[in-house]
Amino acid sequence: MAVKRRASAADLANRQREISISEFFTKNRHLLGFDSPSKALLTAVKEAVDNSLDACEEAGILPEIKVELDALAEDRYMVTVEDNGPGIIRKQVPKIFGKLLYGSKFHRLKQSRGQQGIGISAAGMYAQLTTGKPVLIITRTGASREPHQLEVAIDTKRNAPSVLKDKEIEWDKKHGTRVTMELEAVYRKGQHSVDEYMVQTAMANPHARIEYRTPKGDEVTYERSTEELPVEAREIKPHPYGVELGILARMLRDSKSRTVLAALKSDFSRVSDNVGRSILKEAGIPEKRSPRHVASREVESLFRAIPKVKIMAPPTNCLSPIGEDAILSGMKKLVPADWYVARTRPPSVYRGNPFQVEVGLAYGGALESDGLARVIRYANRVPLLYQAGGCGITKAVLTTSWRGYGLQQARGALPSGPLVIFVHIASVWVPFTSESKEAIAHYPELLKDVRLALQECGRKLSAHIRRGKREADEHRKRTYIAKYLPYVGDALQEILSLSPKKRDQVVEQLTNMLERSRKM
Amino acid sequence: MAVKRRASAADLANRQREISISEFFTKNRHLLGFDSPSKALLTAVKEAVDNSLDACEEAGILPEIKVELDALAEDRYMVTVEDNGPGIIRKQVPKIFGKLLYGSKFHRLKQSRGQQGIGISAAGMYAQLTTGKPVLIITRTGASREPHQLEVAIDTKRNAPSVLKDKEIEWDKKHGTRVTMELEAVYRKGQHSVDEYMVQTAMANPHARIEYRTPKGDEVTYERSTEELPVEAREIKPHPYGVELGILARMLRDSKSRTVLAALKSDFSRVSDNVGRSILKEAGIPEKRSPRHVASREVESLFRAIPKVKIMAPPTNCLSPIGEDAILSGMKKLVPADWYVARTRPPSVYRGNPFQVEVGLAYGGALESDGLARVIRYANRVPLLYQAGGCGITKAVLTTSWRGYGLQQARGALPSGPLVIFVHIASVWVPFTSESKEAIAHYPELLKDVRLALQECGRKLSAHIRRGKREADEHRKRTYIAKYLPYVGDALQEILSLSPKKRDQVVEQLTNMLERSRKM
Amino acid sequence: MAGKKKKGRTAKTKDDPGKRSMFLDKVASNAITLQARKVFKRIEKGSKPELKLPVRSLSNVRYDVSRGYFEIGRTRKVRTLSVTTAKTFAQTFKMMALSKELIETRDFATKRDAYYQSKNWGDAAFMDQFESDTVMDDIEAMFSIDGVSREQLKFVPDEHGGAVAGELVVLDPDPESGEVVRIDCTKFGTGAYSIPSTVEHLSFETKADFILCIETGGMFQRLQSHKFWKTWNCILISMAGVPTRATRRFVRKLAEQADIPVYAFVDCDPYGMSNIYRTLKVGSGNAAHINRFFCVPKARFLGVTPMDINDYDLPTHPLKEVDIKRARDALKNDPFFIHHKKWRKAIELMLSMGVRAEQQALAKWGLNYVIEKYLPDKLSKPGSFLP
Amino acid sequence: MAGKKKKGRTAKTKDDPGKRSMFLDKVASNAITLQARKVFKRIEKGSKPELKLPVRSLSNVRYDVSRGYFEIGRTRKVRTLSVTTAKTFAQTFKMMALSKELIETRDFATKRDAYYQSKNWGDAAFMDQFESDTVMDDIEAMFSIDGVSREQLKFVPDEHGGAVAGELVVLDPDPESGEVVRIDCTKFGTGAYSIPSTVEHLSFETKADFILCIETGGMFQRLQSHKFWKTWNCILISMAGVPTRATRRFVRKLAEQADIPVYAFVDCDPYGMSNIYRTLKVGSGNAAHINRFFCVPKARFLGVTPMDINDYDLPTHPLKEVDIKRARDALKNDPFFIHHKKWRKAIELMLSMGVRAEQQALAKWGLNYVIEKYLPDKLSKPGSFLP
Repeated sequence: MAVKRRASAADLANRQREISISEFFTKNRHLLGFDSPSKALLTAVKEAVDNSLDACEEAGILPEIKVELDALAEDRYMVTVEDNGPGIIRKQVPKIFGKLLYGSKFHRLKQSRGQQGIGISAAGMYAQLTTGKPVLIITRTGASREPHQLEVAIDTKRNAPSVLKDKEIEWDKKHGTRVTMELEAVYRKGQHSVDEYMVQTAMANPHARIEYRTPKGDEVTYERSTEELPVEAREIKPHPYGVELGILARMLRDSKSRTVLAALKSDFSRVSDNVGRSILKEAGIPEKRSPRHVASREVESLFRAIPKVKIMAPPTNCLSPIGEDAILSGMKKLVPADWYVARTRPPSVYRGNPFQVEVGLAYGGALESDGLARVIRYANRVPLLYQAGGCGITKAVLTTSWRGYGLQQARGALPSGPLVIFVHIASVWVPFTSESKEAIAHYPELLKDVRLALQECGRKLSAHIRRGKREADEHRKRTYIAKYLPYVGDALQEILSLSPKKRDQVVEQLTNMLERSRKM
Repeated sequence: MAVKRRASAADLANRQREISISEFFTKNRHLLGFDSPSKALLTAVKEAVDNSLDACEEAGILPEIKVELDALAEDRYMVTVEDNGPGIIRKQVPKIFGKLLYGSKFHRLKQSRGQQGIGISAAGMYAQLTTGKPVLIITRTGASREPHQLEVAIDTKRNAPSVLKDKEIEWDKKHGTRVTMELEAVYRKGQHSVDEYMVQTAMANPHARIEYRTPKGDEVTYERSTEELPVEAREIKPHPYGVELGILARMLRDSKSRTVLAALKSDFSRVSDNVGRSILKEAGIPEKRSPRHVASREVESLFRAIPKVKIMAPPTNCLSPIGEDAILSGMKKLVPADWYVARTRPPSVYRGNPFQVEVGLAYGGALESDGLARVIRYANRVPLLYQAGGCGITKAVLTTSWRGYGLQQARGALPSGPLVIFVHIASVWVPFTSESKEAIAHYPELLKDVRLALQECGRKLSAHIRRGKREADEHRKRTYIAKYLPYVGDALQEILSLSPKKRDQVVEQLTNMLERSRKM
Repeated sequence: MAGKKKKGRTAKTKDDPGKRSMFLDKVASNAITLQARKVFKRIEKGSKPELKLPVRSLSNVRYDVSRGYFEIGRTRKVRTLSVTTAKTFAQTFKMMALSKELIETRDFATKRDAYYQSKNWGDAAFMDQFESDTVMDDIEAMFSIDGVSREQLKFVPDEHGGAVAGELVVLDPDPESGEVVRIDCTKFGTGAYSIPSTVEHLSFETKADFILCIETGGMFQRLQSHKFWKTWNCILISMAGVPTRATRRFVRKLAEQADIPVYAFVDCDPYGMSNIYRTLKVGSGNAAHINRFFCVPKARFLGVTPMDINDYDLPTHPLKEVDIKRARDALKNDPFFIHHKKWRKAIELMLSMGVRAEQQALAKWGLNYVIEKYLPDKLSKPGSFLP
Repeated sequence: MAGKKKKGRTAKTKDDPGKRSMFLDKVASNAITLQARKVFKRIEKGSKPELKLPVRSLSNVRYDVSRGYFEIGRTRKVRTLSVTTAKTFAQTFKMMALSKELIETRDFATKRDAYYQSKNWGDAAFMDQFESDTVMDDIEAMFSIDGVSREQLKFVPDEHGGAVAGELVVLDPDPESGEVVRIDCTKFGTGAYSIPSTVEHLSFETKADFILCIETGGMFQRLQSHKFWKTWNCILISMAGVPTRATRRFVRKLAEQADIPVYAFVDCDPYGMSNIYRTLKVGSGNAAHINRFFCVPKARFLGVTPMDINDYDLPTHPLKEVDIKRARDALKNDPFFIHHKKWRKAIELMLSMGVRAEQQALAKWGLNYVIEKYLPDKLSKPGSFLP
């Protein structure tokens, strides 16, 4: 064997190093939605607004959000997002804005916009990378507290924040947070624009008041159409049906309970005494065994035992759907149709994760009747603007048979007609196809529920379209009688050489006959 | 303002937690190529083989790799990959297999298969998650060292390895590593299969000997077709043209040099004394300033100064292309065509990263002549089996005009005919569209070079096809004379009532005339 | 020679052509009046008027072996006057009135004419030709039950008629004067007699032995120019593809009146066999309500047959996809071909050979080979013609 | 009435029809021999034989205002014998030899016939009809320089001729006996005379005042059945769409010999104006090498004109996309329409109205309105016809 020694195992070992997640995402920033300057602008706004809305709702505050874009150069923008949320206590500010994978939402099973603790810090990291500027944060947690102003940068090598400035300032807001970032970006109009994101956000969040100032200085205000906050989503424990073998093993190892039965009951949702005992019996593990002393082969038995026991579906108060009324009022405000319907499905479960599908249709009116229907996609109330083609929601719309509901639809295409389709998936864990959260993976359970909701709305649409046709028919028929019967008389007169009087009798008799049978 | 207090800023702060990268990827494992059991099998094999090949080459050893798949159940497989590489020193084993984002390749600018220090540990994490089983590693760093056997699990909460077993054992190999994983998986045939991956790997690595045993027990051996190791790729420093503002700032801050000029010279490639001075002059920064005392506004000036100074392209010895001869020998062994061509382009640069494109074409022979051409994609010698549609290489093939080279090509489609297209992109940093490394992003510089290489090969293919046509033409023409001229004679005889003798004279004269003019 | 067995037979005309034509008019006119009267009576009784129409769908069609043509079945649909049918009813009766007027004024109208006439009907005017055609088809179907054809109703096609040459005198009574014009089809030189759009009023004098219906104009011109009809004492008819209604009706009336055989000479391909010959002989499935007037049950298939391709070593073309589909369809679904075993065998032979041949392919052996060899060969054994 | 100014003029025939036909044959035969001899001489001298052909592309076409038709330009291509042209050369000469034989045997062949004939030429046989048609087009173009038409070369179209009725006697010399058949087109009752594929040998006797060329068979049948030709002392010709070569040549010869005007009566749409009328009058751009034989420069456009739509309040259809495209194209690119200002105005009027009308639309006012009102109106001022 030809061996040319270049590096020994020891040489190789010396080169091994830990890689920080910030370094990783700096190199791979397209994964986070920062692949192009125009997308970067949208992503930055989106992450900040998502955080603001989440914070307001968790604190029970009706959101008032202000978004301002300022063009500093053709490819450099300042993004400012201000909210009336609960504010952030001083100590937390650096980590929230200067550390990737840090957040309150990742470990919780509860519907929220943010999930992974990457978004806003990644936006800051991108800003810093492209302009060298830190993120500027003003925040105040209450009228009795001082407002703080901080400048936070990220030390990507360590994935740790570094605070450049930190001072108390004057601020006329009683509570809230204001984030300012300067980044390389481009402002565009159209389907993927910040403008479009603002409209769609307003539509799915009718309880929020949003002021938006474009770089051109145009100001748009989306007033709220409801004063009700969405139902608060509650945190739940994982459901046994969704757990994976490796996770189960870790949960037992980390459990603080004294017995494996207690561990199952306290760490999972819907495990009662009975259920826990049935599982353990099926697995052949004594109830009293310490969870930390369950051997790895026994964990596997336990894992295989779970599906054999009937367990109640997980609680669904972890979800906070928009609701049919709110969807309707949002659409009515922003989609110029003349007929609307909305449907919120009962919650379902995939892999032990509760989720809920909502669908709205807007039809007719000033909507364009020539083109294809427009699909507006949401996950946890956040609009999805990119990657429509790869998204499970689009797939579900495409594979629904709209012809049955009186619409045109070419093979494999969207239905055509004056139609806007609104689809919202709410879940404790939305399976995105990438960290940039642009498209939803094709899980059959999700697709099925979306299709069911589309079908329910579709049937109502179909009835509406048919009703319209029926009314037109009715009118047409009434005029028919007056219009055509005289010609039957004419023709009979011509063929049989009837007298004009006889002809008129015939027409009158026919008219009476038809009017009578129509009334029956 | 309607305020319903649910959680205060302090409540929210209490919930904030750090998220480990392992936890993150456990939830998002589809990002790493573990979205389905059949893909998981391929990904696990791929990560292990990539590591083996990288290790052998770095150590200057001609690789001998053994891959074994064993079916334990319909959806459970054991994957074993063994190499004759330099081995791994005991101390490093746990981190390499039990910690994500740990590796030798991330911080280096040098072509290698692995890049991010995620691959093999993610495979182990997936195995553990789905079967609860740790990864089994046997490794030996030399004849004089004892072989070690370890079982490594991952503590996902901490993203840290936990060693379950560790002992010295008997092993007949002098040096090398053997990795065994048990995972939920499915074995399939076809385009995306392990079988296909093995063939394509053998084609791009003709210096490697690979033994492969399928779960059915079939054994395939790919013998090496060259005894030459690829040229060793050297590590280089970043090139100024590719640096980003944020990175530049960090590099200066972290620099150990005493002056900013020295920092530029030592931390970047191709910065000579002259170049460094020109940059600093352009930026208006004194040469002697300490790099740590360059103000943030000055870093920006420095950043803007770089493009104004002419700097040599980065060194390209960080690349190790396959080479035209090796591509040809690989294709000849595995693609049953009757004509081959290969082209290795000179290195180019995108964002300061050197890269190099290689293209091979195989045409005719036993290749199917009816269907579309087959495209085989590689990045740093690793075959890309998934996401052909989203890949920049496919785009480059599609946007090359193959009609000019004598092939059929429908609008927006691959060319058709008995053709296999082999494309390899080698780079210090391959811009994948996701961590699962399945498709290359559409960087214009990359696409351009792929197209140029395709065009060079296309022109040769065109000449080959034309040569074939010409030979056929020549033959046809020769027979034409004998075939058709007698009929000219016949017809003239009929019209002019010539004698048979006269007619024969006419034919003879015509024949001579044409034969003569053909020789000229 | 078998084909000439009736040589010397004298002309047959059933009665005075002028009178016959008037009689046909009377029948049609009465049928219309009767229909209108029925409706009128119902109205007077206070019942809703209705019309009975044969169902014009393939399920209501059968091949009548004894009569030798596709016949419409007994299924009828009843159209009752209602709000939704009011417009169609009005139009149907206006159209019937128009027909009656045409008969009385000894005039006629094409489909297009009728459509434009309706433009004077106010609200009852047809929206488009399709609407008008549908009503006309309904009327045609309705009166076909009474044995009255569309041409008798004076609705004539706007189609080219076929061309005729040979041993035939056509008797054509002038619609206005009633004077009968005698047209001698031997007297057209290289030209020919062009069949008018409607032939109901025509009658014939002939001593010909048979009628030869030819697919292509080119072949007709060849036989005509070489006076094939003189040598063989016959009548040549150029169909130029699928024969028009007027041509089919012309052949049918002529063959019936003169009581002589009809031979078809078409290309050897599924189109020639199925679309041209089968239509000539038994009519078409989707116009079954009119076949009784238009079919020529006594037609026989002279050639070109698949056997001829071998016997005469003809140049061929491979069967196209559509040919194969058409042939398979004929074997599987066409009651005419299914009924005749000889035809099944011929089509199967063609399919197994995988080729088709045109009648002009005979030109390979010389332009007049068809006159000097092929047709004489064939005509010496008409018993061998396909049914 | 202006249109009847030549009433009572006697028949004109230039010479004995039989002799004239033989003379035309002689011209064609000589042209072929001459061409062959030229080639033969070159070969004897040791030069490669060559053929001169007019370039058949639109760039080599112009509208000759004085002659009144599209004419092929002077550009010629020279085809020299070489290895690559050997097959075409052989086929061209074989085809010329065939033509000569046809002339000598007083026979003729359709395109299809010629193709099948070639199947006996061994290696020089045509692969397909396309190959054969191309060679035939070449020969036609080549001899068109000598003033010899394809029909004179005895290659006849396999197309239906038009139908003729009215005040005309066609003289048709029998190809074999030379005996002249007299065909009286007033004697066909409701039928008509069908124009043969080739008309070179025909001549005419007529006292008619004009020729009326009609687009649709339906309208022709109406005028024929009502003996319009008798009332108006004219000849009716049914074109049935774009007139075939034989029909155009027939009208041209007849109009020239009888020296009477030709009126076209077609639909008011771009197809009727451009494809039918323009082709009848000046020929078509892509067959410019044959227009000299086929155009009818004296044709005038009687109607239906866009002005008629208003004047007679006709039912219309909206112009379709393809109509608009065709009309715009005529205005922009067609030298004929560009040359005639009246035509430009008419087409622009039609475009601005956005509608078209069919000749049968006149039926709105009664089926015989066309006979009783429209045509008499029009024929009273032929000076107003479009050029």
